[in-house]
Amino acid sequence: MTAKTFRGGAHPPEQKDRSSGLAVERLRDVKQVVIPVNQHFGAPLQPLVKVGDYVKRGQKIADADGRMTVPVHASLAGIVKKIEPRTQSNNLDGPCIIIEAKQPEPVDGVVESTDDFMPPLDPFVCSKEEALARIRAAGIVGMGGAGFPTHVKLAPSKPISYVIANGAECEPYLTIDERTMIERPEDVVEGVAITMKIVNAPEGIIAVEENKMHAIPLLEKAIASSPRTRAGMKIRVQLLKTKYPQGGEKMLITAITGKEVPSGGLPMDVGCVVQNIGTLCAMVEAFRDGKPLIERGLTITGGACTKPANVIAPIGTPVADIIAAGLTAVDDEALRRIIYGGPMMGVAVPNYAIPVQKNTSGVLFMNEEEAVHYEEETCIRCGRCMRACPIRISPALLAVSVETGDYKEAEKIGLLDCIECGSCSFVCPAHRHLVQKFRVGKQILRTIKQKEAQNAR
Amino acid sequence: MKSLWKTFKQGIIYENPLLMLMIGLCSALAVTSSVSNGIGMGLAMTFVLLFSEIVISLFRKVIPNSARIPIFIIIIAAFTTMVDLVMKAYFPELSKSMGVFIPLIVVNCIIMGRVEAFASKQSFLPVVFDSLGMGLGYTWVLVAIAAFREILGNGTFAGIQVMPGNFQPILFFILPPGGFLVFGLLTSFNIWLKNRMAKSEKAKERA
Amino acid sequence: MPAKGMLLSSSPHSFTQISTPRMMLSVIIALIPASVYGVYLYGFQALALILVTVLSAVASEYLFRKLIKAKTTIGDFSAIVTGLLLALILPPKTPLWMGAMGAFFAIVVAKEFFGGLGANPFNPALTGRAFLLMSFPAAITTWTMPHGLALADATSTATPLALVRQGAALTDVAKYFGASDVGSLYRQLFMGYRSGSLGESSILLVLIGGLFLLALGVIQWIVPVSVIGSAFLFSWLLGMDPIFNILTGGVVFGAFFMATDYATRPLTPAGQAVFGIGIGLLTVIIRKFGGFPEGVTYAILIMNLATPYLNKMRVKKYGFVPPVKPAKPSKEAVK
Amino acid sequence: MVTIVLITIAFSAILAFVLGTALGFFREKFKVERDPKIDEVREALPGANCGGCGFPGCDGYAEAVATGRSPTTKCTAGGSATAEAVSKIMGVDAAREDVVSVLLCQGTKDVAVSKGEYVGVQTCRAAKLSTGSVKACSWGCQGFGDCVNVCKFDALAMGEDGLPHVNYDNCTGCGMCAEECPQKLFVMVPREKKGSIVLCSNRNVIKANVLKTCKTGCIKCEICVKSCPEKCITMVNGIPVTDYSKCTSCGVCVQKCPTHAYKLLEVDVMGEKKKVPVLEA
Amino acid sequence: MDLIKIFLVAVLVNNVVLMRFLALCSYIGMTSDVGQSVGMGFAVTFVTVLATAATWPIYHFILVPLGLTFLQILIFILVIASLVQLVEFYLKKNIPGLYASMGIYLPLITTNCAILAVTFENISFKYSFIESIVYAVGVSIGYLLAMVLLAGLRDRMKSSPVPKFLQGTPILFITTALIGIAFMGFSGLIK
Amino acid sequence: MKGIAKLGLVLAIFAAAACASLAVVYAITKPQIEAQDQIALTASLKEIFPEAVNFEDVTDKIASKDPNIKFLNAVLVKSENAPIGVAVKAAGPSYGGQATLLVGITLQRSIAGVRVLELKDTPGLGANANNPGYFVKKAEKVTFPGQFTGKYLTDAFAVKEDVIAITASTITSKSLTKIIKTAGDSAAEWLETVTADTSAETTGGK
Repeated sequence: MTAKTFRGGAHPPEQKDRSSGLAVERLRDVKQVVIPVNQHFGAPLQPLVKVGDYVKRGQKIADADGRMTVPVHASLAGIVKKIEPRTQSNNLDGPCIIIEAKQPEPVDGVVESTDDFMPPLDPFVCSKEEALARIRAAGIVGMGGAGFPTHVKLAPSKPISYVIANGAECEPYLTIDERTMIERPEDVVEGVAITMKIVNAPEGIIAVEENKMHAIPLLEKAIASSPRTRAGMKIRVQLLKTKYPQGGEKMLITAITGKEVPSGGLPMDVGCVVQNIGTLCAMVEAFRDGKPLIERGLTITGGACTKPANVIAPIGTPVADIIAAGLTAVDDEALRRIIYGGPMMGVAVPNYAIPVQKNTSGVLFMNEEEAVHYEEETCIRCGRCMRACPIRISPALLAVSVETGDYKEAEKIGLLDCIECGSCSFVCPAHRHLVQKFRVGKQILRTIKQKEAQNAR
Repeated sequence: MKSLWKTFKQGIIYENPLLMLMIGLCSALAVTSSVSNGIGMGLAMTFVLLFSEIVISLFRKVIPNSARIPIFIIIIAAFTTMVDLVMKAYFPELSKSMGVFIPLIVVNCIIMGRVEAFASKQSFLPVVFDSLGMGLGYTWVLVAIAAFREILGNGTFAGIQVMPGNFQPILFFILPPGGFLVFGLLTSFNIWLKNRMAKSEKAKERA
Repeated sequence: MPAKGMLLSSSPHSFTQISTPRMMLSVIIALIPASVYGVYLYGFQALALILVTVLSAVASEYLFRKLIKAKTTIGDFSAIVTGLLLALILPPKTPLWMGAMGAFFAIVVAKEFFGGLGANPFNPALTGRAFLLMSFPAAITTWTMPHGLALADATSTATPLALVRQGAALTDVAKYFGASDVGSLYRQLFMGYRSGSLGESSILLVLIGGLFLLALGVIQWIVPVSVIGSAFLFSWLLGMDPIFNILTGGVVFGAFFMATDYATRPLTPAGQAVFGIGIGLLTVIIRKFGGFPEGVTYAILIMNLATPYLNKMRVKKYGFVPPVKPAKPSKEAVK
Repeated sequence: MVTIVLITIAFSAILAFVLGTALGFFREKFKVERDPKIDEVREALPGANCGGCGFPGCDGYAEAVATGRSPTTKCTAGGSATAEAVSKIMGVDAAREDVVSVLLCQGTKDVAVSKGEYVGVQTCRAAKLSTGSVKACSWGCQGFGDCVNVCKFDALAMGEDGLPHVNYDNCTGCGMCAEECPQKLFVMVPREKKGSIVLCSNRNVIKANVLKTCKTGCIKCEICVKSCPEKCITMVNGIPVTDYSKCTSCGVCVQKCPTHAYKLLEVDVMGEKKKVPVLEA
Repeated sequence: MDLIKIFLVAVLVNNVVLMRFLALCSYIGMTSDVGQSVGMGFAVTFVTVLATAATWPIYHFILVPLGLTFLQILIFILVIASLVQLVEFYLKKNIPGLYASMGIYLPLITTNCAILAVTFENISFKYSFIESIVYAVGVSIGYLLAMVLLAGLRDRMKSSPVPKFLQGTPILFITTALIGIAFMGFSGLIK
Repeated sequence: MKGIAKLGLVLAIFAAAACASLAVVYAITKPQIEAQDQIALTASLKEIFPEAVNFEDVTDKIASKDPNIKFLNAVLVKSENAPIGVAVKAAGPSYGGQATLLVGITLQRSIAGVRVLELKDTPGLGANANNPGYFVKKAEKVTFPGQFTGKYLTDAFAVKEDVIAITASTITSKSLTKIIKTAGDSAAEWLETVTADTSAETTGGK
């Protein structure tokens, strides 16, 4: 099998061997969870519970009307202690529902179940609408990054020819998708099959990078034994070169199909749907067990992490509690930087009391050596960023127009196309903060455009 | 008298056309490859400036406002032509080496600027002092640039060998790019000077 | 919880090991073979010239930065590269003080005045050479025959290109340099026995350095290939000997080490190709019609001028959608 | 000699007459209506058309000045005299209210806790975007001086205490800083306004957390509201606001405020406050 | 062939700005923006050719027969100034589109010494009418070229950390010096 | 309309006055300007032929054989009344454009002297031909044009062999030599025709 890939990109050190051999452990007996109300990309939600309410595990605690909304569920049975702003993993304060674990009093000697799950649903039998409603009701969002509502993604307005399971996991350090593919290959395959059924796609592809080769036989075995493939569904594994950002939706599509998602468009414009491995498994659980997205797997690792781990933790668990539970350990003395997410696109946060969210794929504890930060030097115009940029927007030139405030030119070069993957900043020998500049530039450009639109009116 | 003296000083230093106002650059760069050219150009310029200002000042009340620009041009052009003719007749070498730049005095911003801003509003005496101040201010900067370029670029000052015999002249400085470089550094000096003056003025205000 | 404050940075949080000084260092390494060979050919005078230009380049940068109270940047080694490159494109017999002056001009006027590394619009080393060529035309066009480490007086001579320019046939040039025929003249020029600039004698060694940089990914192939290719093509079209033309006058040296200068070449691939072709064409034109026998220096400097515009020749971005001209709204639609 | 002089006179007189007449004629014929101020300014300029101002000729510059796109001092050929004349023409319409910019944050380095060690692009906007806020207080001044950079009048400077300081002599109240500040910490206050003001913008709903983040933050204790003898302070959106129509500048709220967030405009803000050493740009 | 030679020498070898120091005011003033520099360049080209076409016959068919060649400076500047005025009036009224893009540069052109210089030189170089026109085009294209090149470099320098004491005009002159050095490569191109 | 006419009238008065004064200046300087070229030429001629007194214009009689080299002026130089040589002001292409030389030829077909009148070549290189401080023979202090003095036209004129070139300026050296040689040959040829009928007076020389 030849490994496919895209043009551009970078090769950050992988650093995956710390945790890639460690089986996923489940965190139990969580005392308290801090569940951010808004964990998806879309309109904000309203809490459905009050302080003092008793909630069951899996009970919907926040929701709102609207297409781009996804409800949030209690990941713990207990009492709602507070609803107040807390720092989330994007460093911003947002409303959080704080639930303290409490076993319900036995009524008549019988302890009522603390779980409040939905009835199982067979996605291959039910209608597409029912399936999509289930996915929304289960609170499923894209678990790889921005938290895009999955029920929206699975209702494309264009015909789909490929469903791609994103097993590239190109971010260094992170291994949770790799572990999931090794430990639950059947669920991954089942998830692909469900997606294919919903979007009516003829082909499913599980994309895996070369550094996760060992997962391939397991996946292939799962495909071979899956009742779905036996029923005629076409699912295969595709090998990809190890390169960042191979797991970026657009890059993945280009690597596999050779097509490019048009600027400003969506994967469906080239007939693709890309799903994260974790999302696939969550979907499987939502149909098979009726379980909403109340827990997720994440990798905890890094140079200052003395006990790396792949953990499944309830959504809203402060990472400090995972440490307290002994599943992982961190050397506070050596700790210099905490990142929620991967090192290329994650967010550096001030402390590790911040809870795990639906899109938290990992937590990195970096030591002094890893947290090295360079002074920004002047651009020497070497052009490395130009070759690394997977979407070919000439970062060196873009940076100049952003710095000089020439947003007209910046837009022409493609500021709004930037996917903020960080490849340019990574390869820059002068350590220029390119991505950060583009991010600020995008914000300013959008404001300008808004103003223009208002003036035009 | 004091104010006349001040007018005179304005042109030489505080509002020096080349050093401070940065106008009249073309000729300043073109003729400064030798000191003699610089002096010649400076004097020619001063002459035109002086007489144009005097004449315009004398006739300022007769000149109708709407036709003033063409009339100014006529007067300036007349004096420029005179200088040109005199140069051709009595300093043929100088005239040749400055070429088209003597006739071009007519479009020099300094003259038009002074005539419009000063001569058309002032009486005889201040005008004389202003034009002499401006002219000399122009000339001395011209000679200074020319001296720098000629000494470094040719080893001579006004044609007289001043550098030791084994000095290798740096031709760059008498070539056009050298002129631009020297002038660039001069303007940088000019900015520094302005800042300093602004600062000292501020300090004065405070005191 | 840790006591001290965490580092708060914006993504990405990971950086490559390749830094500016490292890239400059690899350029210096790539230049070593040619420099050593130059010293071998021209003796201590050549060594002294290299040392003087490098030292004065570094000193100029250090002192200038001190003067304007800016951060010292000699740690990025770029001044060393400029000094070394300058020495390698000067005649071996250049008086040392001229070398120092050229390095000063290259660093201070061509580079630091514009804000230092990366901001200079013109190749500093070439600007330094052009400055010297303008200032001391006789000294910078006085060449010597290679005379080895011997302290014997160097004999003045002409470069192969100058000979051709004066009307000599290639066979005469071959004879002049002791080669039996034109073919062996090519070989000799390739291996490196001829009069010329300090560092461009041996095309072989220059190529080795250039390929080393290509292999490391410090430079890319578009510029050197297009420079050499277009010099070859256009000299053939203009009825000159193409092989002779690319083997002489620093075409290869310029293509690999001067035209690829980061700050002054275009960033985009298409721009680089046009840039390289332009250099080759101008080199040949200057050689054929112009006032200088070698032409590469000015060809590159002139193309440097076009760089800001060549940078506009961008690659189509990912998923580029050609802008659709908004159709004129029909009157009904407006209603 | 006489012949040549006569020929010359005849020729030039005819030529000049023709040209002059033609010019006058065309000027009348092609007259285009426009703002008279442009002409006024144009009249005051030397007419050298040297381009030294950066505009296409004196006409271009006059138009730019008249429409307010350019300062009145750009004409180099005319020197100071022209600048004065132009300013005189333009200076008459300064009828707008004289306001100055006031920073509603006192979170200096010493009193406001920082969230961590921020590295990256050194602008407030970038810092806020990447970290939420570099200070533990989400509403506080980021301290990278975006406002200073945007100020065209040299009225803002970063102090060594980590906050920008307004030079009220230079401030023209143009509002550029308020526009630029990502935390929206600047308000425009009339220069002559008297009364008390809260120099804090935090909207923290958990009162207990305010002091953890900033020693001079408003802790919403409402002592000011209660102690004000004129009853002119009310809590609006979690922050006390003074009703200036009633405020007598008695200073009770300033004295009572436990965290010194309340200040008097005329004394503490615009008066001769303790000078903070200003960082070299 | 001679015409091509006259043209190339005027554009490249004896570039009006870089080698002859003419028209510096607008060269420095009007290059902060590429579009502006192109507009100015074309406006100058237009007027230079027009001025040449007007002054050459005046000189040869009026001044020479009348023996009034010494009035050359005066007449030429008057003719050019009036010409520019008329063109401006005409454009303003009749082709407002063109006026908007070019007209604003017209007043600057009256005092653009390059134009006057071209008309003088056409006489002193003893060029024929056709040669004069070619020379005029060459000089103004040379001017346009210098403008556009500086504008490009200026655009690029906007993001450069130029030392404070050189910011503004000084660095423009230094840049021009370096452009001049590069243009020295063209010297001797035409013999 | 009246205003317009007044405008034109005022303009006319000023123009007339200005031009009138100009005309006066012109009338005064005119003879001097016209004499200027002649004065300069005579001065150079006297340098080449110290005993020259009279000059006879023969410009129309001597033609250049090389189309690139033009003879601007040619004079027959006479002492009192006997011809002593011919001087040709010749212009031809050199490195940096037109170069103008004044070449004097004795009746013995040797070069009496060469003056460089106009040369636009590279300073420091070609321009050294016109530099009185630049010597091709340093010991004897002979300048580039100086080396031609006394050279017979029948001698070889190969640059770098018979004529010492200016360092690194072969082109200038060659083009100048070519101008000198062309001017000399043409002058000599013309002399043949003249001396044929005035031989009695002129062949009595050395």
